[in-house]
Amino acid sequence: MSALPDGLDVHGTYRMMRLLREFEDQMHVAIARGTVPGFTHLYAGEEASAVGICMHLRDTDVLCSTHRAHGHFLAKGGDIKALALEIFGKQGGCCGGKGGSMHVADWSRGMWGANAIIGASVPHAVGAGFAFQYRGEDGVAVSFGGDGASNQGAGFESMNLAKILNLPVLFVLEDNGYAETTAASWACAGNPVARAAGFGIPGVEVDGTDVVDVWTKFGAGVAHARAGKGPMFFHVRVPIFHGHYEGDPETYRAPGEVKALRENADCLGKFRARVLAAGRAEAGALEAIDAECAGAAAAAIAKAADAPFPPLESLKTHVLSRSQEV
Amino acid sequence: MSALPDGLDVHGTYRMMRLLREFEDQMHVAIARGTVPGFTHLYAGEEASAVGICMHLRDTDVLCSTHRAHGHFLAKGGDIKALALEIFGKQGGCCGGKGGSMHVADWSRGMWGANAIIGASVPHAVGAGFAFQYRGEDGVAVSFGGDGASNQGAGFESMNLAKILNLPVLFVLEDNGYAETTAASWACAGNPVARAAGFGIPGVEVDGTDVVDVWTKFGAGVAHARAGKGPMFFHVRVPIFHGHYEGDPETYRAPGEVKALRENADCLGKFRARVLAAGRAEAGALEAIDAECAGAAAAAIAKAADAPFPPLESLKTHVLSRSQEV
Amino acid sequence: MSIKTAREAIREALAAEMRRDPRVFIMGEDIAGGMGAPGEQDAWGGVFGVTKGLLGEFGRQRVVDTPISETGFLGLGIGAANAGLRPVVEIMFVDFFGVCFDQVLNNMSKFRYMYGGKAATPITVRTTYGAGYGAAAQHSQALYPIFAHIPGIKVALPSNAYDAKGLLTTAIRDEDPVLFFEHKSLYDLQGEVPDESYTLPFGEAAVLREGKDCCVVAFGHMVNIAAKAADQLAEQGIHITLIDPRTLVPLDTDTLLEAVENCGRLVVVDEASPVCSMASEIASLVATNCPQVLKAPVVKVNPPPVPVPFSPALEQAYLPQPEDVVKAVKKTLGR
Amino acid sequence: MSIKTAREAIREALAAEMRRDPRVFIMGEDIAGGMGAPGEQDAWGGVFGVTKGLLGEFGRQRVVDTPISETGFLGLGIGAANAGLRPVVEIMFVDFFGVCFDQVLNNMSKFRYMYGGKAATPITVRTTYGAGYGAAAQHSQALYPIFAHIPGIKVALPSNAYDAKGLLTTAIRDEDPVLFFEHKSLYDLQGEVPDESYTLPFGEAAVLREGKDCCVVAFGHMVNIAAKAADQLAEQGIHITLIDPRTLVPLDTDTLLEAVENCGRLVVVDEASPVCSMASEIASLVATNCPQVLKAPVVKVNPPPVPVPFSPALEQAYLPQPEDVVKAVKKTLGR
Ligand SMILES: Cc1ncc(C[n+]2csc(CCOP(=O)(O)OP(=O)(O)O)c2C)c(N)n1
Ligand SMILES: Cc1ncc(C[n+]2csc(CCOP(=O)(O)OP(=O)(O)O)c2C)c(N)n1
Ligand SMILES: [Mg+2]
Ligand SMILES: [Mg+2]
Repeated sequence: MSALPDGLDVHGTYRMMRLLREFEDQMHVAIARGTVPGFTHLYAGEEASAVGICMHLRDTDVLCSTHRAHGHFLAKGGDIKALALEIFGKQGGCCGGKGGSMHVADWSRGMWGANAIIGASVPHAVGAGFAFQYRGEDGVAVSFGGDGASNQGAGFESMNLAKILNLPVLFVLEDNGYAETTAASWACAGNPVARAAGFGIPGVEVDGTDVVDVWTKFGAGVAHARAGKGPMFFHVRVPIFHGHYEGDPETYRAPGEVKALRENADCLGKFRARVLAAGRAEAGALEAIDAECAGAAAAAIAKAADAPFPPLESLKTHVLSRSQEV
Repeated sequence: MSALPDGLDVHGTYRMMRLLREFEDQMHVAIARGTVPGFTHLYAGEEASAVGICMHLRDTDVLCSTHRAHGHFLAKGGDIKALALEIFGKQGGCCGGKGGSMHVADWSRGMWGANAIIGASVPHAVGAGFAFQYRGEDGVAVSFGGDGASNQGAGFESMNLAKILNLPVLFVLEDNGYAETTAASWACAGNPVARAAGFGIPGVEVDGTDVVDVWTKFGAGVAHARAGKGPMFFHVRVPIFHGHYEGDPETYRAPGEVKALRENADCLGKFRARVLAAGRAEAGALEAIDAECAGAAAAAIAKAADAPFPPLESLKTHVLSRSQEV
Repeated sequence: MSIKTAREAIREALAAEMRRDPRVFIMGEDIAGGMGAPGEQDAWGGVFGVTKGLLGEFGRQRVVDTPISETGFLGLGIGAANAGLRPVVEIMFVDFFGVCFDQVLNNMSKFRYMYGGKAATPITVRTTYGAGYGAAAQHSQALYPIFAHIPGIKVALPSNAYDAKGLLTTAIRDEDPVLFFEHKSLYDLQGEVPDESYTLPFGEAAVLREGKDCCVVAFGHMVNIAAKAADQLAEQGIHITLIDPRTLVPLDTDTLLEAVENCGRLVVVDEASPVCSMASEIASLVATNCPQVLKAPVVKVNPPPVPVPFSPALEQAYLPQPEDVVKAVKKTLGR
Repeated sequence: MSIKTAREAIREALAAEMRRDPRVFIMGEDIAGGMGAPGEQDAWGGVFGVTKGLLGEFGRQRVVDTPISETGFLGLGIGAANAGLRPVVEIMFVDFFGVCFDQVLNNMSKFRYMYGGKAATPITVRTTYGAGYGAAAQHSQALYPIFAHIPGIKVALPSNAYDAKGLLTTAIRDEDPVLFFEHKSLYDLQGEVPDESYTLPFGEAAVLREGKDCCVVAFGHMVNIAAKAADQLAEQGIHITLIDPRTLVPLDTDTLLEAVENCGRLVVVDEASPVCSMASEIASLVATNCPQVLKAPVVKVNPPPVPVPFSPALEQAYLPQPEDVVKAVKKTLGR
């Protein structure tokens, strides 16, 4: 294990990972209570990926996400209360209650949204990268997709386009080993980094349980893209602590698998141990952060549970630009 | 240049290549006369690819093609008269006049048809391969696509499927350097064989001006697939002697480019010289084949030009299985 | 004969056809589940558990899980059908036809015709549709009008367990490509379903109620909404004829038009977005055949032309409810 | 003002908007042509030469050729629009939406709604449609009803050079995603087209003829077929009102219904396959609004529900001809 890089904001990184974890673990409980409509896909276990990446991003940089987006939303700076309200389908949600968990977004922060069609959002990141290049800006666009998404045609077309147009697009494959019940090891022929290499795109293997590894390698990628050197690809291996969606009995996983992952592959635990050992933080400070995040998540979720539904008029607004009676 | 392989049917190979060339060159003239409806895409220059490949195939093997399919049709054993009739939209055409040049097919010969949506036929070859495996047969399925088609999502999904299911599918990329006016060197990032390797599929570079190279390498591929060893990929570089479609002024090509290709990259001329030099054929015999093929093409095209159009009733047949008044 | 859910009825149809015809196989994402994974196989049996248990009987060769490559595996199914097999491919949600629409639009629907009758593509494609489950804009659409628009495919839309089994059996034995639409709410519906196999002919509507006051044509899940409305109306002395077309292509126009002629009034209940919908199509059939029989304008009951909202409050308002049908019928009666 | 082809009119609209607004760029396959090739650049200017010449003025940054990756580059355009640019993306033939349908169905049409009004996707997507050119089943479809069915996009369908320029200008300046349908036969049509820029409002039909005997509503290229029929009918003393809706979404139902009320007879001419078509939609509007004004059943003039055949003999029989419209109008008149 390499030394902790000087530039890493240890407390900020820890805080953000903890906030993501608390939100998901508390949502898990809220959902089990049965008050949350629809399908929710939790991100717990994968936090180092979103956080290690988003620490490098500006509000003007763009992030395109998937159905499993709560973590991306928070790490990109989205408001936790607006997130919770949206997941409950309530007024004041980040999409006015019209989107739900599978469409959370914060356009003012460059979080272009959860998109629940597998692979569909990848070309939008290429479009964001195109716009940066077109306007002569040094922004970057980050596309998140899962191991399952890596077999959808849209992603390959996007990699080719980003490469031939030399666009500042960073493709992140968050490989949690499963697409629903199906193992990545079975469904994905070859190797993700080799696939990217087939398009001449430099790719990197990243340990998604180690936020320092993510932060370091992605930092180099952002610099590469901002400097006009074109796209890069990141294969980030992450564990996943809940099921595919909330309610999933997870019988396709090995007995004890999740327990072992939580013990040995928990990005928060690993990072905590490391920063304490390196003397870069004090236990008390981290515990204070833990409490702070638990409180923030609890407050957001409680508020959302009690909030009113959106007004019925909103059923017919925002279909087209001028709010219209349809 | 390696020695001529013993197993190669020199006269058969030469005859088929010549037949393809004559048909296309004579169609070129017929089309210029203005009697052929719609869009036609000629294959002249690429013959070594279709012929070197199809010499290995049985009628029960499957071939899935593109908009540029005349050569594939003939090489797979389709009837030249039915081909010409179809291209003219006449009764007796291989699709009853309903398909035209972009849909020529001979299902009895395993020629599953020209398919004019770029990339669309690639998964059908995977389906044919699946059926062979399902039934325990040793058939192979061959998918043809161009350099342009290599950027369409369907092909990548197909490679992944063929690999993880270990299907007898041979992917052939006929790279003639252009997709319409657009250069492959610009549009295709990376490298085709590396792309296949990204899926763990073994790939081979093939000289498509040398039918011996095609025949030899594809022979090994067929054996590989028939033996249950899964898919292979072939990057066949070919010249193209006419424009993208008939009527194309071809201004995107370099001045003199086609002339140079006809002189230096003509699979027929190269093969002729080689078999004569090796003493595997006599000039007189080849000339007789030339005349025979010219006659066959001329007869087919003349007959097609004079043939009647299909009966109007056929407008409404073959939409669904029971011929129905719609 | 026994009481079964439509989930069971569909599973029975699949199992029976797989037993009867070795060419039949099923394919889709997580259709068994657990592929390559360390835990239980047949872990899900499809996201709605419809195909659960088939793996045990038929094995991985005939119960084929796939990667998330709809164009790839739908195209694979099409090729396998061309090669003489009888694939039953599942596209998990109808919304996902977006990523593989070409295989429907330009391929399976056109092969027989554009290849002059020499090709056949006997594939069945099962999919789920419909709102009401908080699945939002990209997982709740109805979309069947789009498929009805495309020549060369048949489209079935069962509203109950009995029809689901019979229509699916017909679909699998059919020589043509069939799109088979299963509403998410169908799976838990119960009904009398014979244990043995049976087919239901395509193009024959079911007349579920007979009444003189108004003809109501409803599609898929909306048949059940309309039936509730019929009960409410009957309590008020209003009696409707309720028709379930069961297949959109072919469409039983004779039965529909006859009922409209008898009643002189028509309401069409359709979960699809209203423009160029099946409701429009049925209304147009009357306009082009027998507008003079109408004693009142036709009333279409569709959702508004907006994407499906997530919030349950909005989704409830989005979806046609029995009350909307009641109101529509009364409107045709001037009440 | 001068006589121009619609090809020139469309090119003028593109050039003027690109001059006016630096955010506007055009993108598509071979839209200039020659990319990476050793010969002439701007070699084609699109397959129909519509965009020829724009490369010279605007350069490769704003006239962007693409690989054959419709999902990729339409998605790119959508992303660029989200980022504040004004892309005009060309999908060469409407049939090719098969391979990128998801970007229309689940993405550009739904972003504003599903993201609660916080996203805007001001993209214009140009495409060609229609039969008559021997392009067969996969390159000749009309398909606009499918797009009209999807909430959240606008759909324009010009029938002449003047409208093409005005509607395209409106489309590019519009804040919403617009699908812009150009019939292959449109390009060589000539008409008076002002040199300067102008917009035509969406949702306003053009009333091209006024006559009391029958109302004929026609779409896109079919407007020109119907106009020929109108001439033939006028010679026989039959005078029709001819309406070109110009945009399908929004649709000018007021003008349509008023004309039907005035004439009492309606013929709809639509190149799309008949089921769930615009012809069905217009007929249904009458059935749901004012069936009592009809003196005769509505007549739909569509092709038969079959794929487009290749052979010119069959294709001619497939396509609605002026004679079909004449016959339809006479049918409504009982002649
Ligand atoms: C086009 C499409 N096909 C299928 C689905 C259904 N689906 C939703 S999530 C999912 C699995 C995605 O796996 P992966 O990309 O690995 O992401 P993860 O859930 O593991 O984060 C599937 C199949 C979908 N939403 N879109
Ligand atoms: C999905 C789709 N996009 C675009 C086209 C239009 N088109 C027809 S042929 C062609 C070029 C194909 O290039 P390539 O694959 O290299 O084949 P070649 O013509 O060189 O044989 C294009 C763009 C199409 N038919 N289908
Ligand atoms: Mg995954
Ligand atoms: Mg090419």
